[in-house]
Amino acid sequence: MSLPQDLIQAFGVEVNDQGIPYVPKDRLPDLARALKEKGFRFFVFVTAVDYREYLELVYLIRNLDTLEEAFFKVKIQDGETVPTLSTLYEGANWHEREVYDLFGVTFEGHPDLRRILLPEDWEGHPLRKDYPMDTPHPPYR
Amino acid sequence: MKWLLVAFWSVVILSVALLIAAYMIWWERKFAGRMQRRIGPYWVGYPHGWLQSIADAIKILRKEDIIPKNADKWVYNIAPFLFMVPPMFLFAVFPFSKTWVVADLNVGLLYVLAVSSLGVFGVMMAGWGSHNKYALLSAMRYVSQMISYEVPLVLSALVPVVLTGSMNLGAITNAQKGLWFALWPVVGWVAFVVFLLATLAEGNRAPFDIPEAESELIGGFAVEYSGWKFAMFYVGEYVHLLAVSILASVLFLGGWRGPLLPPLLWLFIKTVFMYSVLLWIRWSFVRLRVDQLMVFNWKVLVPVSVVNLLLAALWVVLR
Amino acid sequence: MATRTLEFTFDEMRVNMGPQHPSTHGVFRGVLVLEGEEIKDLIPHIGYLHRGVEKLAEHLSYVQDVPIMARNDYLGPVHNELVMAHAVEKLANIQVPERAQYLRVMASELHRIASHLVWTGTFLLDMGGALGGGSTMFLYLFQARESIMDLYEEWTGARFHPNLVQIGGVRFDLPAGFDRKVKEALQTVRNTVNEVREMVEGNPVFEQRTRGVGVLSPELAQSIGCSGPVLRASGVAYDVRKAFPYDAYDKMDFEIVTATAGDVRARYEVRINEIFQAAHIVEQALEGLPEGPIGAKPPVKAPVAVKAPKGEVYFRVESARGELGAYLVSDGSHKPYRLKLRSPSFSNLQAIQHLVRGHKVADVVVILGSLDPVFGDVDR
Amino acid sequence: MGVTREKVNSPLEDLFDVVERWPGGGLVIAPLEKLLAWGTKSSLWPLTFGLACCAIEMMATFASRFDMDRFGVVMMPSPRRTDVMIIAGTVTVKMAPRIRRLYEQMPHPKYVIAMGSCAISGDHYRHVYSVVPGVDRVIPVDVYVPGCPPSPEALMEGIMALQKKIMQETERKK
Repeated sequence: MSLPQDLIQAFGVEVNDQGIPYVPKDRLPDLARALKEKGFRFFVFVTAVDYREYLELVYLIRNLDTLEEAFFKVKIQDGETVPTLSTLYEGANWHEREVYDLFGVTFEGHPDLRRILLPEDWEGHPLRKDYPMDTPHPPYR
Repeated sequence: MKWLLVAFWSVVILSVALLIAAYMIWWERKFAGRMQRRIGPYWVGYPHGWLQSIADAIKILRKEDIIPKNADKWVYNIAPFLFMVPPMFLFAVFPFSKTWVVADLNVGLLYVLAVSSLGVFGVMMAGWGSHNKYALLSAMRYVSQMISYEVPLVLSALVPVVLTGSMNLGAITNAQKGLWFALWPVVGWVAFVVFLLATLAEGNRAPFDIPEAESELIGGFAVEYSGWKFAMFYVGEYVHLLAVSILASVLFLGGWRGPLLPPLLWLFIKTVFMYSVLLWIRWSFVRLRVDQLMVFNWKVLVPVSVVNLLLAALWVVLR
Repeated sequence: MATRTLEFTFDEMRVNMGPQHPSTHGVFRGVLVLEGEEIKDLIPHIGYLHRGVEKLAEHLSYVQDVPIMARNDYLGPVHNELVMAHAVEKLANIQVPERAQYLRVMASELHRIASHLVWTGTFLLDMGGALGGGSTMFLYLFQARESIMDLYEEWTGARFHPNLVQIGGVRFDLPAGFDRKVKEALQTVRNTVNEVREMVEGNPVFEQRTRGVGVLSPELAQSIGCSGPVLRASGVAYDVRKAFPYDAYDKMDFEIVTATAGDVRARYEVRINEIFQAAHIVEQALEGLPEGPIGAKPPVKAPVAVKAPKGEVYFRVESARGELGAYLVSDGSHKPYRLKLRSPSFSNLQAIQHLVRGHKVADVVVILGSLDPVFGDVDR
Repeated sequence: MGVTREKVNSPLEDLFDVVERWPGGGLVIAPLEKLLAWGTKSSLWPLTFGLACCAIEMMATFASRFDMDRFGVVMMPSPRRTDVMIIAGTVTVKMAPRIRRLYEQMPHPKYVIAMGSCAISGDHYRHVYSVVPGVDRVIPVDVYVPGCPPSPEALMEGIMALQKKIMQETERKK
């Protein structure tokens, strides 16, 4: 659960006391590009965690030749936008749409940012902590 | 009074044909069931679910008849008739025994080939009238397939004609007194196999059931039809199959000819055999794609059948 | 002589496929943009089976979450149970007894076989239609699957969702005389698969329909995040069981099945060979099965029995579809704070848009089938 | 919240209604209606339509070992030809309008079997934001088959129960 050491220094990554690297969000595309050049080509997932005061985006990209993993986070405030990775990694496309759908995080430069799992006319972002699980949705629920 | 007799026999043959078509469905389900290690219809009617097709017919007559709001009503309504009726006309010229032919036409085979291709109109109208994209796509596929496969079908059906020197189906049957055309060395074998393949395509059966392809086009051109109109498509297909099975046994398997048993029974046995062969192929192959189907037709079947026809003609000339 | 070229222009036609469609393997909806029979584009719509499992998991305790996860990937329930149990075990540092590890390997390989059997069957069904040769082979393979379902029924009492895995072990030990039945079932599976191979492989219709259709390059596959047989068919030898061994997989002797063509045919080949590999692993697990405890006995039923310390963990297992991962964030209570399931189907399915362009309508169902999406897994 | 079923007659049933009003017509119609019910019961064609886990068990029910073809039950791809809709799996808010539409596309007489606890009540997903707690909020249901998922034998019993119900419908009318 970390990043290659040289990238940590090159991109101003902060590492917290549990060893989790936090990437500044404006350096994210550059970091991803550097990772891809280093052989981290396998896109595993991106997701978000809602900590009520702030959101954390969690990225995991893997190098299939050496089986190294690049695991890093981006901390954002509510309403902030994040640069997309879907131009670099095709797989980020749907994952970012899912994060947009369930958390309401907007990805800048995403080619097709629509809701993916829920109907287009849905209100709210269900995986946020302030969204009650049994929200009614008439007429069927 | 002759026309009265003809009318009487027509009615008899048509009702028997419908009944046989119903039992062909049952036979197919049993046959497929056995191939697939299951039983097939069993509980509806004792023994072996012999009432199954009857129950299906009763149920389907009871169903509500839905006409889609945007359908072209006139075209939509007339299509099932145009699909089902032409194959029924075919029974007029089949020789069921030496004397038993409703209409003993001189150009019997020509009549058969001409009438059987009329079904295309019904399909195109169904596809167009339903106002459904799946139906339209399916109808387009069906028409292109029918028109293409007509060529090898006719070319291979001409081989018995060349060998006999007549287009009368009775005469063709009589010519097979010694040896069935299907057993004639090379010429007969090739013609029979090509005819079988073309028949499969004409009858819209796997591996050529591209128009009906459930996995792509849901139900084919009849996707919007319900109730008795769907039943007409469903039964029409089997009447068509029955007709081509009889035609194949007349052209290649010696028709009603055979020792000991009565002629009608011989024809019946041969027809059931032909039908079962068609089923056997259907239930063991996966489907071709539409472009591959055309390639197979124009690059394989048509050249082969042309060469075969030439060989047959050469043989007749040199004899 | 001057050559004349004829140019046809077709109007674009949009055909809606699904969510109810006989061959979308569930509730996938794709809008096909057609030019005649040729596909210009496919716009996928998913989410028709979005059951909010990730939200639900936050409201249930760790013990309750394990069986709920089984409902996601309903063709390989044990894999989902495993990934959840493993994530919690890793976080709470719970040791799993060795016998339980072997039983877990056995269960997940049995489900891999069952899942691949269903896949091969439905794949051939798509190709041959419900009224054609495809259904014959489908039914043969389903019959072979029944023998595995019987094993589960005897072992756990349930045919479909076995609820086998619990945190810290497995729930049920093997019944007496089980190894003989397993061997018989595996023999049935091998025979049936060989029979089907005989029927389809080399058959010109099948070869034409699958060779060169839906070619996925290894670069694109990695960038999309495809895993499992889809990735391995493109020539990348990545298998979680080898790369990050869990349970008793490091003691098993097996190969990573790969193919290089990356087309539908290669995916078929990889899955078919994996059935044999999986059967081989089951036999090894059965032979090497050590004696000993299998976990808490009687099984843990109290929801609050397991607590995990504050922290986060990512654990992955190889499900029948690829890398199934669970990213678990704990706040120190008996419930997860956040659970993200990295489902293989979700990533694999993204490839569909890249694969179908330029193919015919009939190829869509074949390509979609070859990706083996399970919509409980895609939509979660 | 209940959903009601509107009755639509087929042409044949319209004819029956007319005949029934004639003196002595009832005597003719009663056995005929029984025959129709027998026909319907003996050839129930379900829609090829699965939602989730239960769909796999539904497929198993139609496969060789259990073989619903014995009872005349065969899958049909187009809703226009079907009599029964087996709701096999969890119904979500996004899927519910589509299910409603499929139901409306089926011709009368039509029946619905809710297969599995998700279709019956939403099961353990019933409190989740995107799940419809029970398909009977969307379309009327005739037979409920419980289980998660129901074993093939259970689904078979459900179909038998539906057959019984169809036969009883004619008796109640008299």
